[in-house]
Amino acid sequence: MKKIKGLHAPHCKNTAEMVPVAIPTPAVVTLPMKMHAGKPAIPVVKVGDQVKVGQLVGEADGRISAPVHSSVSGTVKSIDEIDGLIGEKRKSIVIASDGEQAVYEGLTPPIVTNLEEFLDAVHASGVVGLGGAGYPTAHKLTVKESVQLDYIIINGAECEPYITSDTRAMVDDADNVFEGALLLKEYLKPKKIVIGIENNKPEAIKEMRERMATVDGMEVCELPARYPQGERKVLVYNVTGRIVPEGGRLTDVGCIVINCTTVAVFAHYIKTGMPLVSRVVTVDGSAVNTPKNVIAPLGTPIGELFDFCGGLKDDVKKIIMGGPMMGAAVPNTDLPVLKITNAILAISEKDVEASKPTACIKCGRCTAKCPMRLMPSHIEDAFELKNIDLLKKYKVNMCAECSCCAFLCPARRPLSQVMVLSKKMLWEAK
Amino acid sequence: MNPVTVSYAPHIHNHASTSHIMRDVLIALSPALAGSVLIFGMRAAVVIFMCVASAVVFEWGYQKIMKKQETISDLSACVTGLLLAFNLPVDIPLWQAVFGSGVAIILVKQFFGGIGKNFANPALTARVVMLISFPTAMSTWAEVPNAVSSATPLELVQTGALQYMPSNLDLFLGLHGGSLGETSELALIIGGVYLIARRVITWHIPVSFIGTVYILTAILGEQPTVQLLAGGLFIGAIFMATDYPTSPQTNSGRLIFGLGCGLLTVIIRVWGNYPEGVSFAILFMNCIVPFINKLTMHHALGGKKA
Amino acid sequence: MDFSSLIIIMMSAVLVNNFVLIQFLGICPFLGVSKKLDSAIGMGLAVLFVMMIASAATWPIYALLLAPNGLGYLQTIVFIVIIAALVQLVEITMKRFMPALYKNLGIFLPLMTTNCAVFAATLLNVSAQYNYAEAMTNAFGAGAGFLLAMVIFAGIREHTENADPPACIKGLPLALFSVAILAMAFMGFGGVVENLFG
Amino acid sequence: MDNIILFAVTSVTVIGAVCAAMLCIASKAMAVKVDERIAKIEAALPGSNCGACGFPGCGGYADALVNLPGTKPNLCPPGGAAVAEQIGEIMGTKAEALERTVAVVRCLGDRDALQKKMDYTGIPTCYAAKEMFSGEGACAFGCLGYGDCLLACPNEAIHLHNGLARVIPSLCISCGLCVKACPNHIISMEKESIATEVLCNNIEKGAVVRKKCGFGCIACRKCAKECPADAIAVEDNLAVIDHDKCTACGHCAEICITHSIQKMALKQ
Amino acid sequence: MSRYAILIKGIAKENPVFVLALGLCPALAVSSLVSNALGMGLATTLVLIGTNTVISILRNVIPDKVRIPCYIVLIAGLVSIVQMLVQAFVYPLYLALGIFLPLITVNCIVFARAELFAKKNKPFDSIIDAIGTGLGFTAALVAIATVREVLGHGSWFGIPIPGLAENSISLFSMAPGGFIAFGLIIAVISKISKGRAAKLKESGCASCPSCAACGKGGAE
Repeated sequence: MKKIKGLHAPHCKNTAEMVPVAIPTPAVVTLPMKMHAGKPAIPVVKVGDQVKVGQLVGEADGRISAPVHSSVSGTVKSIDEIDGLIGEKRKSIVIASDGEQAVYEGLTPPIVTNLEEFLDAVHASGVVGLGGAGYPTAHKLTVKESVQLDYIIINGAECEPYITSDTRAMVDDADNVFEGALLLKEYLKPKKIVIGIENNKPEAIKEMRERMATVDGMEVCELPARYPQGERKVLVYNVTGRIVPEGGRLTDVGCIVINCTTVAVFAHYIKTGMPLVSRVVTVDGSAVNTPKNVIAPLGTPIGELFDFCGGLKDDVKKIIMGGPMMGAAVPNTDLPVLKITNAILAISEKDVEASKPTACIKCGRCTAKCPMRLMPSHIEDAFELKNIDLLKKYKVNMCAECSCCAFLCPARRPLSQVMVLSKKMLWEAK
Repeated sequence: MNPVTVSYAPHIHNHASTSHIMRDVLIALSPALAGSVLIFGMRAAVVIFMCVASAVVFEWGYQKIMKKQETISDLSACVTGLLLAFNLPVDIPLWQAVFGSGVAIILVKQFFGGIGKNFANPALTARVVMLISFPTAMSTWAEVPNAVSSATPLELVQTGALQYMPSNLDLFLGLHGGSLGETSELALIIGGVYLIARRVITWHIPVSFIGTVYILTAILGEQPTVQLLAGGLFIGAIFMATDYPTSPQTNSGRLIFGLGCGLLTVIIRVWGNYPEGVSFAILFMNCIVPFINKLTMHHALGGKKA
Repeated sequence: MDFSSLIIIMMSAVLVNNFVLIQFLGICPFLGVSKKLDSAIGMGLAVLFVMMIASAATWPIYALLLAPNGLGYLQTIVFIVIIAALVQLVEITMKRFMPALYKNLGIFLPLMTTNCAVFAATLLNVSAQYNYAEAMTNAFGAGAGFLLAMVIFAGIREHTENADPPACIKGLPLALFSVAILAMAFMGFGGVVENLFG
Repeated sequence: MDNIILFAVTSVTVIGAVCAAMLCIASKAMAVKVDERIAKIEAALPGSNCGACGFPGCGGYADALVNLPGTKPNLCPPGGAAVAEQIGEIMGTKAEALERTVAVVRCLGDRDALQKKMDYTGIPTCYAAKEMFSGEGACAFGCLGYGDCLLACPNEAIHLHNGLARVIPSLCISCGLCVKACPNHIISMEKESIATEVLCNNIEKGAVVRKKCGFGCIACRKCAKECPADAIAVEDNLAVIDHDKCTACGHCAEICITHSIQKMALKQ
Repeated sequence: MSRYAILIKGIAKENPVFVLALGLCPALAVSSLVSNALGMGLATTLVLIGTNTVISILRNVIPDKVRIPCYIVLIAGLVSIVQMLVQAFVYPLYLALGIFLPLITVNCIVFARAELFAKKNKPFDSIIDAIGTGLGFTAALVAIATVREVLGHGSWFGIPIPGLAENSISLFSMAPGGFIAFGLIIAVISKISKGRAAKLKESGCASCPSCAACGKGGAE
């Protein structure tokens, strides 16, 4: 089997050795009701209510949704619409912190004895795919009876440059990751649990190997440190050799891919009853004075994280939530830390690549390196002609949005944006 | 804080750019450049300079007049001019060389929208235009020191004057009549290896093109080694057929493309009126690239049949 | 009858003396209907088909009726009438019995009457003094050459569809330059047919 | 000589007659019924295939008129009343009068008026910028300024001025393609008789709007209070004019503090 | 419309070749030499005058339904006559034009004028229109031929031009050069007329007036 090789992106894992430090409690947190894929949560508090850390403030709307818990103790200031990651409006609960960080009294570890209770517990923990996708984990783990589950792949690849929050989870929180894996093994009964880690994280591999070696049917799979090893379909293909069909789910080929931090979070919840209220965020980039890994309550404005890391340099020109390959650039530092925010980056003016796109020279690099074997330059042509039939033919709907094409393009065509807009266009045409 | 930049991911790029690619091509062509000056003397340098300079001037002038974005800094005009010069005999009248550059840059490239939008290779089309326009000048070859006849080896093959045929080593080193840059296979292969090593081109087109010519001529009993080393096969296969916009984008397509080029080259060389078929072969294949692209479309990983 | 001479007639009509690219026949539909590959194929097939039946009908009339009676000068008027009638007949028949085919090809049929490629093919058959088999081969070759040029050209046009030429080049001039390059590519075949099959 | 001429004439005549007879018989025998009204209507339509009628091209509309009962004859905005009347004649129905409509860009926030919140680098179209925090301007409801409408316009009736799309009313052919092209939905088709219009779409609170744009409607309700015909209401922090009640006095445009209500002169 | 306007319209504003892009086949095929181009243009003009006159005279006689076949027969007949005239009086031209002489029959211009003008106008106006259109066609052919002969042969009307004759670019005397020369001229014209020509006529027969006559108004 020929593995998907991917491409060399700079690693820039500057913060890999840095143990996360907690930032001081922010004065105000903003908790969007939609920090995940699926339906937004429904607020269950009113303006003026007193809330404590871990208290439920947003109730999940069905199974393809996730509950939201308060990350601070304080008073609900307002429930308003604020900008989301691409500028869309999202209903959010704004809580003014009292600085006490009093823990909600009602938190007790859930009783987990069977699969159903396990899934309920995962759901109640508010955990979603923390690698960036934000898909509600409980629903991901709900597999049909008919599915023969062969593999659960724990995604510790963390192939994006800069980001080290997963690395730190596998090192500092190794016990929780391992316990989560054991829970998965116990209740979902896959034939095998594999944790895939890129070989540029020797410490994480060591920690995981030590623990995994003690259990049958668990192993660590070392991956080459090439982007995008952590893309779920790529991971499934490279680990198992199975190809996920178009429009299908991973479970169609007997696989589940789950982020390692996600695993640690629900393991922690089942042990202690504390839901997802804070997370490790890598703060890095050339315009950050002292890059760090920080533990931040959800909803903290990202500006406070930058301030905690020595503030921003004057020549900051770009602020990115997420990694440099797939993250979203945002216009200001008011946006809150979301469940899926694994990194925030600030880039100096000199490092922002302002070069204008030039004409496509049809070199075929995007086509050669697309992990999904799509033809981005053709898709761009079809997009410019607004030709829906061609877009369908070129399977733009299968694009994983890994941005490999745009990264490689010598003409700096905005290919990844084309992909996303083409998908939207296709979806609108239906 | 000043307004920050917002753009879509990715926020980093690798360092390749069009001008880097063109620079690599120029570097890869430099051994052949040195070779042509060594073999044909200073006049070769003059022709090359005229072609490159006029190509750049045409591109610059056109973009100024049409108020288009200036693209001479991407070096593609230099590459076109250099490749065109390599396809001309050393004694070509200079105005004809300039005319050729004009055809390449303006008619074939800019009229179709500039770099990347042309469907036919500019240098090659210009060569064909000149071949049709100036049949005498384009097939008058200067004496080369050490060579027995000024005719190109392929003309010798066509006319049956095989007693004048240079040795295979001379053919390989380029010590025989022919266009400026095409004679020295050694220099061209060095350039080709450099391009493949720098991943500017893949091996598919050169190998399938040259391989097809070799195998077919061997089958037809037409002196495969001479067919390989004489004429413009190597410059065509390594530098012309691999031109990005005018060749297929997938590796399987590139194999088919090379195969077709090889086949047509042999047909024209063996049976056609022209002694040299590489240019016509590549030009014809350029025209059917859209179909090769259609035929060799990638099948998406796990994609359903449409 | 010499089989190789038939092949020469056909191949040279396809490649060397291509109707559109070298002989300038049928330029209007060639430029007009080549924007989309599908319609180019339809048009090309329609030309091929009409050329065949037109040659099949006109050659005997010329050889059996006009030439023996010294009425060669009537060929222009007689041929065009026959072609016009045939095209109409084919259209009506197709509409009635092959509606699916009519949908694809039928719209191109009315253009055939004034298509100089079709008319020229019938005239050339006569002026070259071909026999019936040769005439039919020539018609097939000419039609196939038209189809080939049409299809390749449509491919090029789809390829250059989002090329960004200056306003005054857009459309017809750009198409003409593309044809010129295509025609040059075809010129490389000069001599091939005679030497290969002769 | 006579003989030859006679023979020539006879043969041409015979060939012609045979052909004609053949065609006559064929067309009779194999006639396929086509409603000739379709062809007639198609001839009457402008033939620009703009799709504003909601059918695929002029042919589609003609077909629908004949074969889909209930299709209105006045759906062709470029053709206007004249075409509607013609269609009505062909179909044997009476056409309703159709007042000409003109595209109106409901935004006044050009680069000078609108605060900038960021630099956008990416695909320079409104469609793309909409997905990236609604473009460079601070207001997420206004003109994005990349000219998607301009490209959609078949008659070059729209141009960009200082980052704001503007319609030249006399060139507008009422096809409505710009309305569909605008991702922020700030272009609407208005009857050409309207006297004033609120050229703002921002539904944020007045104070917020005031910070972002010099021409935004701040929902001060002055126009609603002073309108003599009571034709203006403020909904969702935005003034809305009811053109049925409007008496075209123009008072609202004169008193509007931020000048977001403007007088309109759309007639040709 | 004044008669002068009718005459001028055909030559300039509605030039059949450059603006309406009709009759491209002869315009490209017989334009390698100015003399051939002139001969072809005049022959076509003759046919145009003939058809326009006859059709205009008979415009109330020819039944509308079968007018197309009638035109075809009429044009073909006139072409045959012109063909014989050329053969008899200008034999070299007859040889040079070859098959393109009978092909005047299917020249869209002739159809277009019959259908669009002669059918609706008085004979005298029709003749003027035919002369105008014919001259426009001739002028276009001569223009293309001038470019092609000067560049391709280094001569004009057979007269060698010093300096060019020995440095000719023979591409222009061949098929590809014909396309290029024509393309360049159209580009220049549409540049001068600010895109009017290009707008009127995207390409080919899609807007050929005789296509309207043939029922489908273009294939796309």
